Amino acid sequence: MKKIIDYLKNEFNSYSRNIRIALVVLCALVGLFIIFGIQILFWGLGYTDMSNLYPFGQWIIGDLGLVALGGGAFTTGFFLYIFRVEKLEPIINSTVLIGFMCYLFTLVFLVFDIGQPIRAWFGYTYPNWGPHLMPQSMLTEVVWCLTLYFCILFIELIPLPLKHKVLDKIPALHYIGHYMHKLMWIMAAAGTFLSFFHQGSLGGGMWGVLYAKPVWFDPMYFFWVIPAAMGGGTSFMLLCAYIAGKVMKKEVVPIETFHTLARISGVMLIIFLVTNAIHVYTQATIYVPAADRRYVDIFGGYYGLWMVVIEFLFTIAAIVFLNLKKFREQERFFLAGISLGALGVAMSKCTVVLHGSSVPNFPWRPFIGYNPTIQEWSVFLGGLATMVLIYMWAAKYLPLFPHLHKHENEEH
Amino acid sequence: MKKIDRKDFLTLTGGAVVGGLTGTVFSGAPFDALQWLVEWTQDQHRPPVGREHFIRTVCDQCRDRCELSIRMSDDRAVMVQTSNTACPLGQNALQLLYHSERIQQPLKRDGRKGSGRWTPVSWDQALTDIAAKVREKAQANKRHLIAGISREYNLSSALLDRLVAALGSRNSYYEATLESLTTAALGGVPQYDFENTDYILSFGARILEGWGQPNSILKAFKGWKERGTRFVMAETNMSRTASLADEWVPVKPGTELFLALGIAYVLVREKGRNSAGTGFAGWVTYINDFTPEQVAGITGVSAEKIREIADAFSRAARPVAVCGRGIRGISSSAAEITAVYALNSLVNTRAASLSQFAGLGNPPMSQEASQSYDANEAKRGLDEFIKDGNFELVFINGANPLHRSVYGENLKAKLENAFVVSVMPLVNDTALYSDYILPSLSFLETRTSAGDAVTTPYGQSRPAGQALLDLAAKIDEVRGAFPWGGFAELVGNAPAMRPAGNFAFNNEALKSQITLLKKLISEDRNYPLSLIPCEHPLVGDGDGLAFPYVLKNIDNYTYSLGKLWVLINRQTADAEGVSEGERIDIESSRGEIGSVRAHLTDTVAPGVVAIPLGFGQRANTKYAEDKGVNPKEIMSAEIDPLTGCADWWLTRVKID
Amino acid sequence: MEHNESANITRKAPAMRRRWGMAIDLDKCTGCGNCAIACAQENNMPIFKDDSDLPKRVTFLDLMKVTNDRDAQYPNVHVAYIPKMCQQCEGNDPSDPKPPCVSVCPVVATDVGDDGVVSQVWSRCIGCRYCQSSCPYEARAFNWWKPRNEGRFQESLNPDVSIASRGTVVKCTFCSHIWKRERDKAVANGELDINAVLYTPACVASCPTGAMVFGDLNDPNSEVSRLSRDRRAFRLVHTIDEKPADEQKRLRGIKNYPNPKVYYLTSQQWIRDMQRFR
Amino acid sequence: MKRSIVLFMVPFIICTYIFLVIFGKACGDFGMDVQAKRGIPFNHKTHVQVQKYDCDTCHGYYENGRFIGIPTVGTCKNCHAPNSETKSVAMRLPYLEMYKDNEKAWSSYATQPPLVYFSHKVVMGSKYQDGGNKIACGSCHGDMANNTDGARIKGRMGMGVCEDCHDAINVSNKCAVCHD
Repeated sequence: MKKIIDYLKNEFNSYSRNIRIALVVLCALVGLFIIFGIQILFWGLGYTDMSNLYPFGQWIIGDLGLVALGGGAFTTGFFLYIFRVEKLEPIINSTVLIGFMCYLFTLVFLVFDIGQPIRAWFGYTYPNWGPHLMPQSMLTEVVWCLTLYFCILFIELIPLPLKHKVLDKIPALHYIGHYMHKLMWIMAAAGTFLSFFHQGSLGGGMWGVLYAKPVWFDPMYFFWVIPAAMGGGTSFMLLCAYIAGKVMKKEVVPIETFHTLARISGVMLIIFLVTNAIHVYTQATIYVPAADRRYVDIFGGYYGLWMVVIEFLFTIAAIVFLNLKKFREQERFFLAGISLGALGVAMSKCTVVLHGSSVPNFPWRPFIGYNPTIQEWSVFLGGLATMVLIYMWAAKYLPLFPHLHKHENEEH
Repeated sequence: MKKIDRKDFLTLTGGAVVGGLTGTVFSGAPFDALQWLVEWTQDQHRPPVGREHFIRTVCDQCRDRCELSIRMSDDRAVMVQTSNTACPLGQNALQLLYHSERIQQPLKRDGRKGSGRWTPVSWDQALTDIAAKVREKAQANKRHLIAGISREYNLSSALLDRLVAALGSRNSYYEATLESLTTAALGGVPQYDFENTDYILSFGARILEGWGQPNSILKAFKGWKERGTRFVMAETNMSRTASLADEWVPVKPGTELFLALGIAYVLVREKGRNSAGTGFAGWVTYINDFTPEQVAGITGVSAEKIREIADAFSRAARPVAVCGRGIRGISSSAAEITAVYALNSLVNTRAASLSQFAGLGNPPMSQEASQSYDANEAKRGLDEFIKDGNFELVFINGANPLHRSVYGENLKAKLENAFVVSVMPLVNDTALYSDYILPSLSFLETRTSAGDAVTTPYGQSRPAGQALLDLAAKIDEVRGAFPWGGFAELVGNAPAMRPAGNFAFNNEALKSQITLLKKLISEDRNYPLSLIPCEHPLVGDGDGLAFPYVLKNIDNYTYSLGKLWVLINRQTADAEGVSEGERIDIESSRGEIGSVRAHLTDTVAPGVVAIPLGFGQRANTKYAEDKGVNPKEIMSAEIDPLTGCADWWLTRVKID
Repeated sequence: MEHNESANITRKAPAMRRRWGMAIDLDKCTGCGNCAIACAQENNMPIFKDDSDLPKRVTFLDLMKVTNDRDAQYPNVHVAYIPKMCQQCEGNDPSDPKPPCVSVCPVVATDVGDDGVVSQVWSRCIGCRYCQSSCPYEARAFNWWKPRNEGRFQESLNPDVSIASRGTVVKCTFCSHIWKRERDKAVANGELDINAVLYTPACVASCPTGAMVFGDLNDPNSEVSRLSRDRRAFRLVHTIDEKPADEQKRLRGIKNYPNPKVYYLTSQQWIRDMQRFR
Repeated sequence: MKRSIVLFMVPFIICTYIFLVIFGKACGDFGMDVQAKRGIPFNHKTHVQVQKYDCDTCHGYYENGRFIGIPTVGTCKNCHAPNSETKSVAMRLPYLEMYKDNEKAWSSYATQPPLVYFSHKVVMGSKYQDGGNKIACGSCHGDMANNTDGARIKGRMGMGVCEDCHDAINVSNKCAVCHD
């Protein structure tokens, strides 16, 4: 026992001061996550600020955001393995890990979010398949796609720990890792298909089927969410790798990789911008008026229209920074571009959930405010902190950035 | 045989594991395990099922006596089937019957008064102790210091009256209800024939929201449209009753009386109508001041409108003018009750009449008792008794004057120094200051005129009347005054209402009151706003809050998330700088109540703050306790010269 | 697949003989609250110390207080109470009802029955609240806390209705357990056509003024069906009803509408005006 | 045979057998439910086959159509009355003298989970167009008529069994038919 404590102490003291602060904060958040997570699981959702009038809260925002941002993994994989953009090779491990964690924590948040966690598996055993092949409930589709894609990411992730210097020495594992890597394009293709499907479900399904809610109903969601995931997700992958590089003070990914992916991201964000504009336009001119309400009224209230505006501003800025070479190649603008790209997409999810739930259903009711409680914050931030810790651990102990190791090997 | 090496061991283990798995799979265990998991995760509680049958009974909570059918599951009552009769009072019966805080057996105070600590005692001990205390007071010549306070007129309150009288005290009081106020002001309770009337003129009485006898009114209301009955409602704020009326006459706060006087002026002076009431000639002199033009200035109702109403009222075949503002929390001045009822007599309508409670008659008294009875005088009403009266022993029969009277604080002080006996099924604010609480029953547990009780009594509870009879039997002196075998015997042949004689105008008392009220409604620089109660129909003036299903149905602008809401007119709120949802304090000359939330709405009149009644109770089960504030604490406490109760309807306030 | 569909068709045809619906006459509703109390009693509503926690409380029938002070100023104001329960939506096509909540349920916990009643199986519900956010009438309640009926309150529980677990969504089902009970009674009396059974939900049975009427919308002679065609009839925030027929047709081509089966009647224009967002 | 195969197969077969037996028994117990708690050595066969009583002599209905279910001891004592003089000798045998609580029903092997609303009367009353009954007691309860010891014949009834039958006799399978 004492040994373990000593080991942890030494390990902890071996880091720089900033990292130590970060570690303490992250571990504290994980602690809160565990404490309040138990409270939520065993004593119910009464401790959240969600209510019958505001049934979807912070965790759903987290789910949607993570799924969208985790969508960067399939985009990167798609371009690398199908289009053979070999420049993306150095970042693929990182993206797969992030994608895997995004999906893992989406499922974790979902388990917290449902009222009966012990019935969580009913989605698999009693799925709401409608009369036809297509599932009737989009949530069924989301659950299945999410799970399958999660499994794919898991398989995609296997070669990463196998390349660890200890495991790599075992011949069998080495060959498994090697051939899995070779066959990864199958996984990438399947992942792309599934990801397309469920990103679309999350858009078209989650919100588009809510035909009775003018704030949500818009068939355009389907076409809008996929580019959002591709653009915002890739930005997010870049951001993570970039921050990792800054923290480790090393070049973890070659600059060409960054720029290649940033260009992909920029182009995707253009598509996102266009589809988003069409979405807002159709909603404002067709679907909201069809319910005898006005778009500006629906986007009133506490959260309101400014969220949509910010969403657009962020996307436009990201597009400018990522697509124009002179901006992209300046580090400041590059960083701003990828941050704003990820933030713009996250903001769009926020608008959908945070604002969408607050819209009154009856003309005599006011807009509803929502203040997440400490339990919600803890579970949400604690989940994110766990992700960061896993990422940090992987960056330290696993060959997350092959480029880095290549350099190290060369130096030796 | 070769020694088993590591590889062989692995093979053996592998065989065992694979074999185990195969065996498990082929035994069907995974599928049954899944089945079990499905059943376990889907498990939820179902109440025990029993034989279903129905028992007919009668709701005895008001004089309507609605017939109910109680759905039973074995011996549990599970649903009150009202089949389109009755009202929430009857529907709530099960919640009282099965209330988790019902008192099971007599409770003796343990510790300080108001601390809510009790020791359960036996009936015999409780009654013996109380009887000893009563005898002690009688022997110490303190018979006039014995008092009884009842909630409303019913059999048990008649028994309490009789008990108090037989002991030689006149101190029998009733809380301010429609019945007690009108009896004091008019000598009887007005009976309105809502079924056959063709013109209803209500002065603030919210007759469609549970006022009076809800069932018969609602039954009649169904036919008003077809029969062309016209319903005119004079009220300050927009209520559901006013909204359902054919015409709403918005009056300035607290000026219903003057509107009635103005209409009376038109009827007497312009249409030459006369009333047969005694003292009418004297009363008529007051209304000289109230020409429609003057009344228009006071009430905000135009003179033409007043003439129009008077005209329609006088031309209707069977019109009624209804007095008694509010729903359950009734507060009207005697002057107003008289003035409104005078309208009925002025048009000589057949749709309104006065009736009285017959009571149980005067008891035979011992000599000392009769001396004491003759020597002392009763106060005119409960509030006056609380304020000015003295008592050393008081019986509380289902009442809650501590919460409902504006003199609650005075009563609290007096109760602390007196011997208090409460008879009630749940501990309420007043019972908190009792020395003894005797548990009484809901109507489902007692014999009613429809037949036997639906269920067996809870714990050792007894009907309130039975408890009083049992107590009387322990006091030698009054035993003779209660010749009945038991309460059940009385239920069948209880005296009913009887018609009251002609009503009289108590001119002397009314004159000063009218002047006073005129002053009250005039502008006050210090307290520029008017505080007016607005009851939630289910909560009434407080009784309803003990029932969880009532709490479930309180709307978000009455009480929500631990905060009481008051309604303020938009312009007024603007002028006062109050915004929607803001927490405000309300202050009157009597004090301040704090931390209520303001909802801005135009359903209340400019210059008015409307506050719900019934909240701010200290006890009355955990469902009612500590919810909101009790506005009675700051409401005006001017005692009415006839009814002896405070007229708290209108209070001048300011807000912070 | 083909076999399946033909089976669906044969089953659908005789099954939709009933379309239970309700009509509530707001001109007769005084807001007394009897329906709400009766509903809570009949459906074993959980009891908490403070159920005035409106956003989290569990009720099936919400007595909404509606005023027109949005549009008018004192003294041109009005007050009404609108009893609102599950409106039993059926989507654009009554012969193939698609309520907004049914298609979103991932575990078939909610379904629309052959009699048009949207059911909710509490033991199947996983509590994802997707149906709640899809409901435009806020008719569904979630058990945020473990439902409690402490002490002797348990003795008043109705044995026909099971008590939902914590973390499940519950809703009004037009007291369909009463339908089952009445159907059994009828069968016991030799009436074998179970679709001919009439039943009355608890709220309707308790309404003192008869403002609530319940019945079969498919039967053109039933009172509820007559009332649903009344000129005073409207549906909650369902403003498409007031548009001309061809415009309605065009709009229904664009999107689905809830098309609820609970009708409200009023002669007051302001209540209709309040159904519209401004 | 190769040694490694033997080494693998021996524990494989043993374990398969053991687990099959243990779990099979457990599944049987689970599927059959545990024994009814107050089993009575009741012989359906003599009552139904020999004495020709109908099922609903004992398993009848209340007047509102609810199924009474398992009879109480009191029901049994209606016929088996040792003190009666009019009954036959067999009827007077003191079968039930050790059971004092006349009101308590024998516990049942065939209770529905609490979430299922199931009306025996309605199901038993459903008829084909030619007038024949769609359902007999045996459809769900097995051949109780030939059962001699009161044990349960058919196993636990999953929802699928109900659904298949509903499908077969063309009754709606909507959730709300059985569940609230």
